[in-house]
Amino acid sequence: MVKVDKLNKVAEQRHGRLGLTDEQVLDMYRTMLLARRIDERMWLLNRAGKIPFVVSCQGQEAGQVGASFALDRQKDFALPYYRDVGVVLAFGMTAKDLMMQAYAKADDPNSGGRQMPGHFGQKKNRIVTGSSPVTTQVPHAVGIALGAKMEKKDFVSFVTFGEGSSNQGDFHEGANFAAVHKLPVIFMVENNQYAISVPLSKQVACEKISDRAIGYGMPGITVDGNDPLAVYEAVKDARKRGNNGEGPTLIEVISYRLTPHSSDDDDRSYRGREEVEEAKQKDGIYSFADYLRKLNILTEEIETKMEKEIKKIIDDATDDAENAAYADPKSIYKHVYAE
Amino acid sequence: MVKVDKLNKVAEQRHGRLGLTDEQVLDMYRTMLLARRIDERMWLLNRAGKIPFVVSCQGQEAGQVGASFALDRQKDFALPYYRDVGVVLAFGMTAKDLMMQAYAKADDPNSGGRQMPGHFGQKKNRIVTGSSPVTTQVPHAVGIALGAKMEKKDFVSFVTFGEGSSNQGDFHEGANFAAVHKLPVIFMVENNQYAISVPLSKQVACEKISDRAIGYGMPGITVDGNDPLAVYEAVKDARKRGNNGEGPTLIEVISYRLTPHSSDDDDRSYRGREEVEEAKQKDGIYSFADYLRKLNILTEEIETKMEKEIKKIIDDATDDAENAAYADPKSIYKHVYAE
Amino acid sequence: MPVMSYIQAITQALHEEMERDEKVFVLGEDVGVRGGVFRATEGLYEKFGETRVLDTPLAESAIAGVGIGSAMYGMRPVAEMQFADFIMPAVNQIISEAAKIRYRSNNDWSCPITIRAPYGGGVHGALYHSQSIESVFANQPGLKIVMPSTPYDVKGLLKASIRDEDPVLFLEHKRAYRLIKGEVPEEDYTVPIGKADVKREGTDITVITYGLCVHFALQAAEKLEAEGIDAHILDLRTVYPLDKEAIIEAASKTGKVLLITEDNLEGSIIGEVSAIISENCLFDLDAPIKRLAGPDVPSMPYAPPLEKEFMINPDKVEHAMRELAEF
Amino acid sequence: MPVMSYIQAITQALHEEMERDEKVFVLGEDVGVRGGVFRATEGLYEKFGETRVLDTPLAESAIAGVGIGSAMYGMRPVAEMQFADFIMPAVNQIISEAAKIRYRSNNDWSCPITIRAPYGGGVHGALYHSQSIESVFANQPGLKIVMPSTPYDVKGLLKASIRDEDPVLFLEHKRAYRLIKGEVPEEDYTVPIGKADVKREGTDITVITYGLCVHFALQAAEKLEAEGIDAHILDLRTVYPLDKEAIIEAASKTGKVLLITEDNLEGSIIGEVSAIISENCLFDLDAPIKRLAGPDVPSMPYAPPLEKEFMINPDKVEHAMRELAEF
Ligand SMILES: Cc1ncc(C[n+]2csc(CCOP(=O)(O)OP(=O)(O)O)c2C)c(N)n1
Ligand SMILES: Cc1ncc(C[n+]2csc(CCOP(=O)(O)OP(=O)(O)O)c2C)c(N)n1
Ligand SMILES: [Mg+2]
Ligand SMILES: [Mg+2]
Repeated sequence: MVKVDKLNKVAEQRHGRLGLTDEQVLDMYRTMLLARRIDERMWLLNRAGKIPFVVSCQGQEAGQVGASFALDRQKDFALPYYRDVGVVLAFGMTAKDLMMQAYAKADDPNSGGRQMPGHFGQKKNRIVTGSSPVTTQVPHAVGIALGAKMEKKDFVSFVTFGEGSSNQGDFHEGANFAAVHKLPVIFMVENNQYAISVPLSKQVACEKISDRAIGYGMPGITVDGNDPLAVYEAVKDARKRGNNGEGPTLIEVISYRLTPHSSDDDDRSYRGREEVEEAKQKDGIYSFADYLRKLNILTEEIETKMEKEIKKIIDDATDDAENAAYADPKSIYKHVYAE
Repeated sequence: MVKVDKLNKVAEQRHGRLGLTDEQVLDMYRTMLLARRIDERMWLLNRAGKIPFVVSCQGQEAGQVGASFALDRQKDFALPYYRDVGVVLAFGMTAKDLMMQAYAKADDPNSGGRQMPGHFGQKKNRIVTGSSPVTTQVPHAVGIALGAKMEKKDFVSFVTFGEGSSNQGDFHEGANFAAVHKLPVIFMVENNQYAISVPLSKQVACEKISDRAIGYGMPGITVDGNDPLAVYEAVKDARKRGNNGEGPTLIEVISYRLTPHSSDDDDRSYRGREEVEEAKQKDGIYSFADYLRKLNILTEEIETKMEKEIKKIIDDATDDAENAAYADPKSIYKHVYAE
Repeated sequence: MPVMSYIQAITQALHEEMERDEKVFVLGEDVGVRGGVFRATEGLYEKFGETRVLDTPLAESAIAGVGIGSAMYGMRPVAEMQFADFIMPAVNQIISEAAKIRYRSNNDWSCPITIRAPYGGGVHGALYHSQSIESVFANQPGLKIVMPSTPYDVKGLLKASIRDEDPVLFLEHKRAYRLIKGEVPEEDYTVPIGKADVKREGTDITVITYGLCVHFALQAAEKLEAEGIDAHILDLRTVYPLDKEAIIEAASKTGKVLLITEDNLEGSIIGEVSAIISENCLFDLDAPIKRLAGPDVPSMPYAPPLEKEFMINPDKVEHAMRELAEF
Repeated sequence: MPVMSYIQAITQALHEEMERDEKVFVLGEDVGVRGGVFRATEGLYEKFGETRVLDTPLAESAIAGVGIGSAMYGMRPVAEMQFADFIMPAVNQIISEAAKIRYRSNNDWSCPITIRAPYGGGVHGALYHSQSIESVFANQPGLKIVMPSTPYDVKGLLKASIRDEDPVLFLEHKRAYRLIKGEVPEEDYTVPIGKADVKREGTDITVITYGLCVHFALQAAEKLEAEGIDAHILDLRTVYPLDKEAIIEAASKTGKVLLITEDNLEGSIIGEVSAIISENCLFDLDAPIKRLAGPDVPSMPYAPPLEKEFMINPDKVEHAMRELAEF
């Protein structure tokens, strides 16, 4: 008992020290798990021929959720990229919303079935509409932060993208602009080691993507993406800087893409199974669960209940989406311009 | 006498140590001076209504010539930007060529009068054709270096651009590509403190442009652009690395734009005269002349003769260009595609 | 009514819109202290300060992209491309993003940005300071492209663009900046985007054009009047989406149509104008639809005689109009 | 003759050209180990190694720009854009650079690059994996745009593009990749760039189109034959610069013309085709020049019924052809 208590205290200091309550870390875990379970269901539905396409968050949920919880989700703007199921859930999108998107139904809040899955956008939750060409959202995030500065509002804008995408010109131009004008932007690179089939070593020659920060005159930091608390802390700090008028921050979050690039990809042609298996051992969902279990925050009872609830939510969402209507074909002529 | 000898020795060590003969440094000086005198003449011709446009090298000749002399001008490829009169002269373009360009005559080797002055290109001297949109030449330099690697040739490609232009996406994408593929490219930023009216502080927030190198995993160095020997040394080292298969280098050369942006600009609206005057005191042409005078390499006699020769060359070039013919108007239909 | 130049109408429109709505702001290269390389933003920095008149780093994709982000947030950015030729690095942001934001989000988000850019030749600007770039964008639903010809239209259309709920590419003919003067009312007004305008009523031939060529056509029409040729001149003003009704009406009126653009012929927007006519009023035509345009070479050269060979001018227009009238 | 798919013709052309000339090399995203996301470069990495089959960083402007540099040096790059929709960041390199290098240097430098990109819809790719992007580039003298419809043309035109002394944008219809099969000779051959091809001789109506729509038109023509409607079908193959003679000849032949594109209607390349016809053979026409195209909305949505509403298909083509014949 004494031993457990001790462990408990030592461990508690981690999230407690960051100002997070037990409830909050449990909520973080639940959000990570929900993202994972939704993603897993998507693959099942895809393989069963029910939905045409999946692009996964698996392996990146811990970083996504850790970051989102460090933001003010009632104020800040999120510009997620296609893997950010964890981010959009944290910002208020629901499992049902995501299923509607996967099924491309009229009730998809992202686009009414116009865009592919993973192309998020929901104004009421300040999730900014995204497209397929990578990295275009980076200057948008800077523009939104410019709005904050011009209107003297205290929100920040949070933008994510893959490490491969950090090689696009728009990353460079956006980062530099934000730094020159000291705008409250958090640039978060989700470094999952691959851009489709291209391994990190063929994408960049720098040691860390965060090494790029110095070239813009902003702080750059690399954190373990399997540790949601580490990411939480980094984003929290960055948010404070942004709010204080100290400008943007570049945060690199190291993870691993556990699935193929998308349901159209077969990753066996370009990476070994051992490598993938090894990465699975470090899965942030499991290690965070361990941490919470050790602290008795996640008990067996809570866990069972949580899984059950999540399953129910996803089942219902799937049913709803499956039975929902497509948009009227004639609706394609709408919303080209304001009406 | 003894004193002079001593000075001589101490000073000589600078260029001697770099492997440069007295003749070579005199040639460097002559090239710098020629560039300056041509530029000065261009302004006179412009103000006299003889030529419609000038964009200047003034203040940047020392860096341009120092860099060029460190290259193998029989092998290497140069991708200069519009201010690089010093580079193109060093690579074999003549005063007459430049005057033909200024007057937009048919014998302009750069474009036959099709492009504005400062848009260099001359295949026989491996000066690669350039355009107006800034920084597009950066990926081209990388492509040429890729050619060197694929064909196992031992040349390097040398590309220059302004510090303002280093904020374009093409800089980022080109630099990263070169670093990943370890290509023999020398990226030289000519940091003259302004992008038209925009001062450095509104262009970038980093301390040095060369700080960007680490984000690509290549060496980055900042040198005094008024010191041709310092630039020579940096470029020489970079060339060696490139040739050894060690990849690209980013060199920032600090100078000051002594003239308005171009003959269409009036810089009094955005910078003080004192600032310009102060920069003129540090003019690399004067300090290099001083160095050579102290070493007795540049004697009064040599100097007078040199100025006279240069004047004659420019007078002749101007006359030739003034009397030369424009291209036939019907020639505009030519060379859209291979014929 | 006060008479002012084309560029003064721009500056005035910007000034008034910034006064009217504090969400309106300007960003671009050298637009601040310098007042723009053409002086279009002159005085704005002094009046509205550096937070609303932003000198940006030299990066067009960011100028467009940051503008787009701010527009999604709710601002009213007016982004300047220093020369239209330098809009190319921003094509992805304009075509993939600005034009598609409303549609892809099913009307949840919108992007009310105005992107201004000086285009056109005849200023000894050579290949990269002379281009007409509208056709690159004139196939992108979601985007509007405005190319006014007179100070009146400039001011009214720029105000309309800034107030528009969708992205507008506002292209200004740089040779017209100081060459073209005209009356502009003192009071606030807008000119509707998407509406062409009859700049001269006539009965013999129809000329459809836009930008500086409108003036060339008007000059030529004056001359031809003496010869008994009465030209009807339609100024497109908005080149995307086109004002179909006005085009059909103007073409049907005389049955003889001349289309003029300063752009290279093949693939220019007058091809679409021609297609609209022959789809809708072919049997009203008494002559083949004639086109006058720049030659199909990359852009105009620098040397004066070469530039002249490329550029449309009043003589070339007059010649083409007479030829058509005589058909 | 062996029968192969559209995409196999691409792979074979690349393979043979790389064998023929060691200056030919391939660069792009995932073109190496992965053999391309569509498998167009399958087997090349294994055969020619990583120096000639380059996986690049994710940066289209660099893919184009580095390719252009290597072409100026003397190599024969074949750059792949993973989807045509993602060519937008490379527009500046293609329009400002590749297309103008020969002209601006007065023939001193040249840029023999081929840029391949899969375009077109009907694959549930939604807005950004379905676009037709040719009109963005179809006003750029110095550039050529090839859009083949059959495996025979694909192979012959891709070889011709690689051997061409100037930049070629080679657009491949991604739905055709595995759908369209055809005979391809074993021996080396090329198909000339700039020449349209009559894919079916007929006397009643003329259909001018390109890409996948050629097949839709051919299918419709089969059906209409039974009704006594004999269609003449011209495949443009090169959409810039257009083959004017072939267009005029085909239009004049029947006097009734239907132009088809999968692109949005307004500003698409068929506007130019229409303009060429009404400039040159207006009096040979017996009916307005009809156009069938995608609607003027940004691009096709993802949801299947919405995509279907947007896409051209054999039924829509048949309907339009019958209507024209009955005019
Ligand atoms: C401009 C652009 N080019 C190419 C693509 C095709 N594409 C989609 S995702 C991807 C790889 C992205 O890698 P990374 O940025 O590392 O993100 P990850 O998928 O690994 O999370 C590519 C090449 C695209 N979407 N946009
Ligand atoms: C893409 C593009 N945008 C804008 C311009 C207009 N322009 C020409 S030079 C210049 C400033 C360049 O500054 P810098 O790179 O520092 O070079 P410098 O002139 O100071 O040598 C600008 C904005 C251009 N040529 N290309
Ligand atoms: Mg990745
Ligand atoms: Mg500068």
